[in-house]
Amino acid sequence: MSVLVDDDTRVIVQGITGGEGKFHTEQMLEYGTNVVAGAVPGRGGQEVAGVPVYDTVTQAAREEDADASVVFVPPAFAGDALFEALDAPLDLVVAITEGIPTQDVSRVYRRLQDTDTHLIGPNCPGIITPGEAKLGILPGNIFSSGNVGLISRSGTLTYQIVDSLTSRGIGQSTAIGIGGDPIIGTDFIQALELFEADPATDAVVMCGEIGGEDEEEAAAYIDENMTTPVAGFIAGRTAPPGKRMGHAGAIVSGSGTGTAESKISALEDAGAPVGDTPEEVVENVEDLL
Amino acid sequence: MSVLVDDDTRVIVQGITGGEGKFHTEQMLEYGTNVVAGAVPGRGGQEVAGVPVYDTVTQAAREEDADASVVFVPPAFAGDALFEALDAPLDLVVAITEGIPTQDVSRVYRRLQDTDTHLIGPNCPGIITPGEAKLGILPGNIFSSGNVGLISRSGTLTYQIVDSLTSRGIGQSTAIGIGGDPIIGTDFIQALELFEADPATDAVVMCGEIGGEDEEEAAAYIDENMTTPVAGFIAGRTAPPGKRMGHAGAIVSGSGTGTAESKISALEDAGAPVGDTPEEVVENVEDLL
Amino acid sequence: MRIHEYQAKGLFAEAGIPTPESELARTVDEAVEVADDISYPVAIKAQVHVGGRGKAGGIKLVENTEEAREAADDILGMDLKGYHVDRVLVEEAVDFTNELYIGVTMDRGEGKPVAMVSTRGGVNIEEVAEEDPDAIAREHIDPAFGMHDYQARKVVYEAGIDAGLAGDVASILKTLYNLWEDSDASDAEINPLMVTADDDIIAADAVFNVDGDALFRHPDLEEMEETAADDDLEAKAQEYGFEGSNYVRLSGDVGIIGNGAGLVMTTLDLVDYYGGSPANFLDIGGGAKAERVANALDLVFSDENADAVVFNIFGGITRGDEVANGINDALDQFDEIPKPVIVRLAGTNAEEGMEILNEELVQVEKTLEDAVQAAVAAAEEVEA
Amino acid sequence: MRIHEYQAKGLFAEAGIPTPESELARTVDEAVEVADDISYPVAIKAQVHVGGRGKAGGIKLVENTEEAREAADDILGMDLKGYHVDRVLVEEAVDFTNELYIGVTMDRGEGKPVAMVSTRGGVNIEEVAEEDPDAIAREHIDPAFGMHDYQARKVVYEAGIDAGLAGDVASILKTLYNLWEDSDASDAEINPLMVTADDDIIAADAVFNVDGDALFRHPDLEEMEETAADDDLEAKAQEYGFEGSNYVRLSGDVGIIGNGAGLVMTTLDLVDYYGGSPANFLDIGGGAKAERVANALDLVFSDENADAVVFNIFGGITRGDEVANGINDALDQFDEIPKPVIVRLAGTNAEEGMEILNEELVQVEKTLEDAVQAAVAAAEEVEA
Repeated sequence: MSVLVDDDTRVIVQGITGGEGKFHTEQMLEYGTNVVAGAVPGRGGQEVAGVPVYDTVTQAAREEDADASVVFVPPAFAGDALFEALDAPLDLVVAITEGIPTQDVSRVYRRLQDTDTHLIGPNCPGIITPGEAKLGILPGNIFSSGNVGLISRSGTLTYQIVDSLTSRGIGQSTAIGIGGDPIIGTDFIQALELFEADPATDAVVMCGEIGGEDEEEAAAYIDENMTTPVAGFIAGRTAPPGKRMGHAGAIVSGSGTGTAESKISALEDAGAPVGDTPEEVVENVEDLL
Repeated sequence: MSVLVDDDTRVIVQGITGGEGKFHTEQMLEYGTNVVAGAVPGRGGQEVAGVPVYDTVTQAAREEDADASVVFVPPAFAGDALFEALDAPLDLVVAITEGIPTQDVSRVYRRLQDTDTHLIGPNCPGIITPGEAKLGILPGNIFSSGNVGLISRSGTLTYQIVDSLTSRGIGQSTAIGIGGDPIIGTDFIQALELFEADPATDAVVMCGEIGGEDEEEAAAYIDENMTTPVAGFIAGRTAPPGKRMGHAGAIVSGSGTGTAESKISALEDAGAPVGDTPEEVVENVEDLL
Repeated sequence: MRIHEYQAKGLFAEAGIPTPESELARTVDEAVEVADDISYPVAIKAQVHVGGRGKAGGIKLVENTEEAREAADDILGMDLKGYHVDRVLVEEAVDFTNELYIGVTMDRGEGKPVAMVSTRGGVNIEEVAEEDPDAIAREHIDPAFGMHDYQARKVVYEAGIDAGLAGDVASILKTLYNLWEDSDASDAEINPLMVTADDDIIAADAVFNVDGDALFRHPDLEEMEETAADDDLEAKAQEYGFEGSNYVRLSGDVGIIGNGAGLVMTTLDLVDYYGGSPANFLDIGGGAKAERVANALDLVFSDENADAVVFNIFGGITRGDEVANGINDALDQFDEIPKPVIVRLAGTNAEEGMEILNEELVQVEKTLEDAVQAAVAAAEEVEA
Repeated sequence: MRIHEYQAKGLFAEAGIPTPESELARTVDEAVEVADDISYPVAIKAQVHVGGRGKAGGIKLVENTEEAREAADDILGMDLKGYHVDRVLVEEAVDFTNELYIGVTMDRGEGKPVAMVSTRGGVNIEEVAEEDPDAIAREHIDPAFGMHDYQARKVVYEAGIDAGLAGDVASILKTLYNLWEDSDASDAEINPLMVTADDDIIAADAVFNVDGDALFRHPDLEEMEETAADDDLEAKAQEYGFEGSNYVRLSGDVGIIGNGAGLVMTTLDLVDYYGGSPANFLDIGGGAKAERVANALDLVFSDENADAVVFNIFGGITRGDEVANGINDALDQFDEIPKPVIVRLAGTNAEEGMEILNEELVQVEKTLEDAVQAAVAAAEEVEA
């Protein structure tokens, strides 16, 4: 068991003919992901890494019976590509693209509310069910199959923690990089919900960071709804108020929420221990299992 | 019992300070309708026919605990007024205004799909539950309380049939003028559904006209879902193909559906007798009761 | 509201859709001059609001000045399906290898816009729609978001447009949609959208109908509105403010006036049911102002085909006595009532109304059925 | 991306929002000339990207030519909260009776735009938001439909704006929203929106921030972008392409370079956790091109405060040996490594990478914790 993706997931790569798209299609195929089609307007009939390319997502989905897509389309066209994927419709859309104009994402998010599709990202490393499938740019080799779910706003921080988990023999059921943009599809709560419902997930690691109130809301959700234990981590404790660091989600607002302190205490109050260092997070997971 | 409106319905009149709005507010009050507020931007604090006017529907709904509105706003501003009513939100919105640009109505219709509101119209005479409340411009005095529901695309044709029903001692549970525009809120099927669920309605009269396929679809609905008997009438049997007559709904398309013949046979096949004349419709109702 | 081909092409060109070189001409000399300027062959096209102009002789392809003069002379002033031709569009004849169809309209059943694309351009698209519906690809548009780029591409690819053309056709379709939306159009069609040997794409013919209810926000389009001067009675109807679909002339002998489209249609149906034949459809709408009633009567009196008139009013909010006074005042404006008029009043205060009516001038009936039967009989009598 | 008050007011005026008469000046003479042209009193306003300019002495009200010269002379060239003032806006002083606030921004939590209106204009609106949230009326906008007219009115009435002003304020708010949407703005604010004794409404100050990711479709706005030349290191970072939030200078002594915002933030946190103090945040992003690595090192080496550098890279898709080669190449570009550099590589082929690294130039650590502790110790040693 796993969450959202597995062996059977049939994946379209949108933007497969671009440099990133091509490279990561090869990586995904190598990992064993069932990449069944590419979609690039005007490139129908071509092949990339042995994968047939179609002009539209509709064609690709129909001809190859696909149910998911990974989007590597450049920012200027990514909003349109996401609408195309949502309207196909597909069950899962993973938006890797960084730098999509926020108003475009806001409109995509609006459409998302009318669908049953899971959107992951944008500006995220993707999702992986170790040993089965990865959709995105996560380095497959650091993951190992197991019973810990992982949700993170940050890419390399995820890798850091996964690497520690794996090196201590703790495998992962599924890891979801939900992305660090101001507006994202699947958020902490939705991801927690999926792991709570997954019998193969015995603990969840949740990596948050300063800015916004998503972690506080997730803490409330954990308190009320989660039976699966959660270990937390919050990046940005030392970020000075008002300074932006990296992606736009990481802004400390002037008010009481959004700070590392507020997030950490919310999670701890909800029974989710928050590690001071990535290593401590892994130790906490060991305790929870 | 009745459908959508009764004694308890608390009504806002949007556009109450205009000529039509004022006149029909007086008529509605005289009929006993619970008109609790008017809404006209810039006219907050005034009174019309003893009814307090607010600047916004939100204020009117909040201060007077209203759940319905009747819209007499001129066509150029009616689309906006309908969004305001839908977003308030209200349970029932009756749009009397004729001549709203079709694209405006199309956008309102789009919003309607995301709400639980019943929109009646636009370009309709309104809705009446005899003896309890009327929302719109229907002449209250021709109606009488009883057990026949009425749904019609046309105003005066409704009056014609109601007049005959009343004069033969057959009262009405509720009468709904759904309007003759190309795009309307509540359609035949939704109205039939409401009457089917209403224990006080023992038969339904459905007055359709040429153009579109609503009557054919309603016939399929009657066939599959209605236990309450339906008597039908279709106006426009003699309309020449391609000519528009009156409101835009009345166009005979070149194809097999949309014609009077197609509608009549669909209804008759669904077990709903279609009268050749209004009088015959009333006779059919007498037989069905 | 329909606009002419040349006006639609003007809008298209302004929006960036390629159109053939062309100019409007109102005289034969003007037409020849323009044709000479554009290199031959050139098409001379009647500008009237009817379909099938080609088959009816309203479009001619000419190879030289002489032919141009002859064609312009033939077409200007001709009667095309009842419409008088007072303008021609003189247009570069496009050498095409392929004809496509693209269009945008409102799907009333769905309540939302729909874009349509077909490789079967250059023919009557309604026939294609009926005989081979799958030959037209359709894409519904969410009116809240407008047309996404991917939707333009999708419907073009689904229609089977060649890969080499797909991008350009999609881009023209997107432009057409935006023009449709921005102009409050009801229909916007390019048929044929011609493809040349060089894979250039040109809008060779154009249909553009605008929502009459939205003209208030498009003063530029409102200016293009023309009175349909092709039928004297319809022109008169327009003059009297029975605009659009409120007056429709038919071929029978019973004139029909009433209030409310559904009720007037029902009156027509009853005339037919009782063996008569309707001369017209005339909906005077709400209220009963004397002038409007008089205008309605004058319009139907002017119809040579109409031998009798049935006047069917359901009072509604307006009281029957008021309506009756309106009718009396209206009748007073005629020195003589030229045709039998049968009046039926119903609804609020109908009885009082019927008492007020001047029975020397009109025949009063209590029920719709009686009124219609009386009118049919009166018409037959006049006929005989 | 922020634009200056004068640029924002230019956009507002073009969109039809009333703004005070004003002109930009870059010299004292220019400022005086403009001030003389506008009748006194006139405001001289520093054009720099900081809030609270008034309190900091960046805005002065002057009554005559002499005062204008003095104020312009004071303000031009001054250092305002670390920003050099090279431009002033010379503006008609508006005689107001009331100050309102209107603004449009993206509500990230809701994923949709929000319009805000308050009668508490002219002050720090963030403070109002915190102390008395109900003093600001908010209306969320469906990004598919944009702002409906009724929503502009609703939020204005909910804010308690006087009935006599409500229509005008709603109309300005609608215009502001449309400008916000059309320009891909992130924030658009008018504070104060001044009300005069005649109930005229004027945008007296303006904030307009544009989404940097959307500049590609707004070449006119892109032209307004300025390199923040106010801090040498930040200017250097910008030059090196560590644009926007990828480099943030702090006040500690441990320089930090890494890939990925979350991981770099975590490195900062660990420096603090182990008793050190971060000198900066520097995210070099994906890949490990030698030039980019060298630029990052040069940037941190240039920071006088930084006494040691921790370089923390998680390889991800990029292999550790490639990263190591990149670092070696980068280090080769320096004649001398001026500060201790502690490198930690992790992820794919990390061990191979660590073997490749030139340990004469850098100290290699296996874990993040060890690397950070080593850097903190090294910085302390230098300090001592």
